[in-house]
Amino acid sequence: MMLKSKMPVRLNAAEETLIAQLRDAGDGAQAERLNVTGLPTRRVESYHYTDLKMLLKAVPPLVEAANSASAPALRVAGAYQLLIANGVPHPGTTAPAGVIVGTSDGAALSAHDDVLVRLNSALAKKSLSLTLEGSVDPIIQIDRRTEGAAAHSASSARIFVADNGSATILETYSGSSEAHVTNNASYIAVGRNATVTHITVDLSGDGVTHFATNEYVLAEGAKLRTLAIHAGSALARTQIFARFAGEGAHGDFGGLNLVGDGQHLDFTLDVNHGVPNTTSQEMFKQVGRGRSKGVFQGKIVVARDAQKTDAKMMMQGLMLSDQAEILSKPELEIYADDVVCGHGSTCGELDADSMFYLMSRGISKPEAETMLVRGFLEEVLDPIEDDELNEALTAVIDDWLVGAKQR
Amino acid sequence: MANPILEIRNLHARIEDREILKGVNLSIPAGELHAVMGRNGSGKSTLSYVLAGKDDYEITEGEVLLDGVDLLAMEPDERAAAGLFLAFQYPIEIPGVSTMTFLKAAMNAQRKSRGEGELSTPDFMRAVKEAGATLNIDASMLKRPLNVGFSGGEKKRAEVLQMALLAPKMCILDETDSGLDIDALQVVAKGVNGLRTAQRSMLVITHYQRLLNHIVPDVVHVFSDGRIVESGDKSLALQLEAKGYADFDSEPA
Amino acid sequence: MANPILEIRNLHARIEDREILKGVNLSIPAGELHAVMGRNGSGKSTLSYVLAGKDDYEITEGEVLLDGVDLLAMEPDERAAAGLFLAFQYPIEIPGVSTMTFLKAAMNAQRKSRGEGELSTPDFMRAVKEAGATLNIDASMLKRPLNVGFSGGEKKRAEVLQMALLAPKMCILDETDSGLDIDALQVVAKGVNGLRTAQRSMLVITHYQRLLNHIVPDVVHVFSDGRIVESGDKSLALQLEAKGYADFDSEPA
Amino acid sequence: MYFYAAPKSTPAPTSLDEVDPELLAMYDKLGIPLKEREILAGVERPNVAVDAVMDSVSVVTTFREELAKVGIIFCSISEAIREHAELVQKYLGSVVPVTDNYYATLNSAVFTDGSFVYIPKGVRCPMELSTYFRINEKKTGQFERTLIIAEDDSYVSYLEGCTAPMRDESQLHAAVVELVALENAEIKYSTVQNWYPGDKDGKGGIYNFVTKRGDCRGDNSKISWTQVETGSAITWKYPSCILRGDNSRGEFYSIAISNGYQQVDSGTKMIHLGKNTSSRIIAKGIAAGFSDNTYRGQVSAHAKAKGARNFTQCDSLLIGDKCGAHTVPYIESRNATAVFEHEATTSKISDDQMFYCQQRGLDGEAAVALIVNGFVRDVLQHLPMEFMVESQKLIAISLEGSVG
Repeated sequence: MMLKSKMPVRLNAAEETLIAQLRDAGDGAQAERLNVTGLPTRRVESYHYTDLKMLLKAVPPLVEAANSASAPALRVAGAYQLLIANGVPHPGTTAPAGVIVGTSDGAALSAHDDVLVRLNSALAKKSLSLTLEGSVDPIIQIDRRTEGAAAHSASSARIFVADNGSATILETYSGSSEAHVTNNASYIAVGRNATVTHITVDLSGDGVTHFATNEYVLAEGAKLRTLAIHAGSALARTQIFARFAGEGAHGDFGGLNLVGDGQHLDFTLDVNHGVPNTTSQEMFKQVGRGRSKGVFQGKIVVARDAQKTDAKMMMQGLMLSDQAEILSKPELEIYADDVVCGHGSTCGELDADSMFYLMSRGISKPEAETMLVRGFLEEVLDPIEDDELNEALTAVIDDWLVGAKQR
Repeated sequence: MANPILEIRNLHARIEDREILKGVNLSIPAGELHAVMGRNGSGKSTLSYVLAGKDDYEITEGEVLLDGVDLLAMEPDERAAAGLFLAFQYPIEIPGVSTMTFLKAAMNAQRKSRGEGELSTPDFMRAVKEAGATLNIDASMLKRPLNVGFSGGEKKRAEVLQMALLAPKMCILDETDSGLDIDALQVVAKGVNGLRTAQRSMLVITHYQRLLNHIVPDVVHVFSDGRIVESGDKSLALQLEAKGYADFDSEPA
Repeated sequence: MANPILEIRNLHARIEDREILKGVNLSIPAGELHAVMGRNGSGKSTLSYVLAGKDDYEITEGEVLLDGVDLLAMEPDERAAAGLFLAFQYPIEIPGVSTMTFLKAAMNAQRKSRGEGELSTPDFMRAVKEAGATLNIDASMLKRPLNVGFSGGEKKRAEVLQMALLAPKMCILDETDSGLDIDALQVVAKGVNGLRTAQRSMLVITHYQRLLNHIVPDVVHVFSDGRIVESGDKSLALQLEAKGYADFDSEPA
Repeated sequence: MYFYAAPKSTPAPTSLDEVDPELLAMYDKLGIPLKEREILAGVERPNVAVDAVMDSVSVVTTFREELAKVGIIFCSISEAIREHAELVQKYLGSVVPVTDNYYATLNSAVFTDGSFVYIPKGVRCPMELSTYFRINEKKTGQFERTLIIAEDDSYVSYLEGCTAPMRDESQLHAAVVELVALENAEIKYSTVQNWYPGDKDGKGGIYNFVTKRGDCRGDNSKISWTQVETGSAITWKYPSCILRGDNSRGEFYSIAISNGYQQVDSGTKMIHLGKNTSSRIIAKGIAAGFSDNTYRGQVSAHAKAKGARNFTQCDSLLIGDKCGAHTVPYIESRNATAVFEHEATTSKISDDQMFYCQQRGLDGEAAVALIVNGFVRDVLQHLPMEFMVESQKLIAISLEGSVG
């Protein structure tokens, strides 16, 4: 019944560049589609708070290349490191036991009707490919870096964790502070009764536009814990698409949106309980400072026959500035009746009673603030059991707290 | 003679449009423990919050001196640095901050204000262990986030632990007995009594006489309708327990 | 001779793959009160649920007659209409539905099934007031949502109140003593005893002998591993209390 | 589809005898105890003033004189346009602009009638004001327009009930309701809606696309929407509050029940603009049959809305495994001092509750009705008494056949 405009959209510079890049990459169909629809605006539901047409002003040229000499922005002692530089996978040195490393042609994501997914699929030429068998001890770190002059790059990794396997995978994004546009994809298939922890940390420079899509498929009895941290970039959006494909699987999805002045950081989550007897918990925290925008869109979908689903989602926002915005859209889309699903969303400033309590113990106002903010944020790290990893992630929060004061 | 540790003169305070403290006068010399008793709603807790510097209240008249220094001009953290400690009736839960981390931050804040360096971790641990022993505080409690999921007794013991570690000149205990069973009360009282010295003063705010069997006051004040209406020795508390507060009410409103 | 009120013949029931009732035989004549005692996990509560028609259980064999009528063919509400009442071990909370509203709905449902008209509000109020008096149930309790925030005692008293108002032929009381202190137990027992008549039969399921001091049974059955293994008079309960259930165990698994 | 039709029986009835008996019968069937016959006959002290709208043209207006004594204007909007042009001009379209949305534009273009209420300064309306709508012309749309103005320090409670006879073909209802509350004024707007939802196969039924918006224009003003939605084939409806005045308050209490093939998409918007504004949302959705039931809401605090507060509770209940329940809240905080709390749950009626009720002799449907009534109690208690009791019955009727 709604009136739909048949007028072609007026394209902006970013869109025109993307269309040309798609054509050059040989994907005429996607180029044509983008030509008709343009980038999503706020009228596209899944981009309601992240209007790409408005936010993406320019797209730099596609650049392949560049070995990187710099170090990853986050180091965890003993981790096995793999590098993807400017979209090109560089399988590392000798792999630890149970890890098979390779590359494969094309991108890793399955077809998802989303513009960032389509762009990644069209532009990523090679995926890093990992197969993990048994219990993999060292943390696997995929260090994705974008170096050199401003570039548009698409990178992709495909990870299979075999049945009964276990692994911890850390992905970090960093590089030079030029106005890069990076489009990253990770596809992780968690085998039967396998246990996986997957952590992504965006530490990109402050000129960067960072897009990431993390896609998960959970087989029967699989246990997945994810944690995504935004601590860099000018514009970042991490899309988390999880699909429960086997009964008895459980997923914990966590996120930390550290939003400073001038940043627009978006978590968009879609957890699909497609089969009966699966459970999930989603816990996302956002903190906003300066003139900034933190976005959380989280959707729990329970399919018609997915009885006995138990899913609980929580978003907590903390505003430290009058010019910060925290935007939250938690959604439930439920088609099965024998379920227990819920979500909560809270937003506010630091609690005055807590501040008074700390100050009455002699703790100064700025220190009390930092302590409360840190406490608020670090709760999300509590479930990360590996001490080295937990410390490294705590350091990300601490750095942000210190850096954010200067912003 | 030396200054009293706490000197309150004609203190008036209001919250929004309601006057709650209506001219409080109170002087506590060094080493003395005074009790303020009154019925619920008489303004006792307001007095403790005003002294500690909670900013919901507006001071409309009067002054408060801590060891001769103007207390009301200071921020809450400065009051703490000056030696004032309030044991809260309802200690606040601080999720994500372990009790240990908090204690260390509080102790170092005070040391810093005195121009001292940070405590070394072993020294800190030793101090906590010593002070915690008499209060039945074990290591697992110290690892938990401050006051989060603590029982009533644990919360009050944690308050006294903080008091012990921060070594204030002036302690205010607000309804420390509320929510405690008799066993927990005895542990807390023992902790408080252990901190009584000739230099340190205490103000115990309570509704019931019960607490004063365990923490024996030098002076008892009766608080009614925003001011002290009667003062006496500890027998006054017993008299209150027997007869109730009605005798001390000011003319009916 | 008249039919027994309840007649259970060789009843077998399972939940999922596990057989819980393994051939129960029990006959309760009009006016008698039987107790079934057994250790936890022996299947006592299953028996009560199966009789009331909870659909988690599959009946694999046997039959149950209520006053000569096949009980197992009926839905739970039909069983209630036929005169079966189960006082739950853990009464279920019904948020937003006042106890009063619930009682009225239940009474009118039963009247409807007997072809009677709805109770007038004054008649209903009178009935509730009368039945509630001996159970210490006051008006404020009746206004609260059913079982929501009720104490253990309040829940059990509300069960007996329902039993009194619905006037069943056959009452099953499942662990009515659980979660009650002695005072509460006496009130409940008094309520139950007041409902014993020559026409009404009762089955009291319990783990402890304690309840049977207050609600004295005509017959005591010992339940073990899904069936009745011994029956006797009330002295059997005392014997169980003294010696435990071990003597009655079937051969060890 | 015709956009609107004026009633064929042209002269407006001047007494109850002239009112279409089918309309009265429909009131009976709706079960809302208007007691209008008694009231009109002077049997009972009037407590409800009725302005019935049939096919968009006001047919009965009662109690005007008594209201006029205290300066209250309660009439059809067409009459208001003639008699109170200055008020209509000042306020009509000031809350819902003509261009607001497609259906509002349509309404503005073709609206024929509706109700007008004006409560003067300092007046507490002595009775509940009420309008009943009915759609009885085939293939018509209904486009009534309601405007309620509460001057400083005034209070009014307004009840709206709707019903429609059974029709095969779908009909469109695209009303616009505007509320204006000035300083210290309070408007309470209650709706019970059970329009024809279509038959068991999903054929026919009303399309209900209503734009309802309240403007808390003055400081300390309050607007509260309470709705019980059980009808219509498709409902899109978001009664909203613009909290413009400092310390103003908006409330939304909603029960939305869908059965058969109904699609309900309803919720609210609370737009916090002023300082220390507060809002409260309690939404209870019940989905049965093959229906889809969506709560869609927006809570936003503007950068200047210092100290804004919102509490939202959305609970959905599913009855049967062929229906859907969805919750889509948009929560937008642009002020650090704003405190928002939102909670939502979705579940089915617990088996334990069902068994317990059935053990007491309630059959499946009665047990469901009882439990559902408990589930929606927090909302029901915000309805005026006479609506509350009847709403409970309506809920039971709406869920008939939902227990298999």
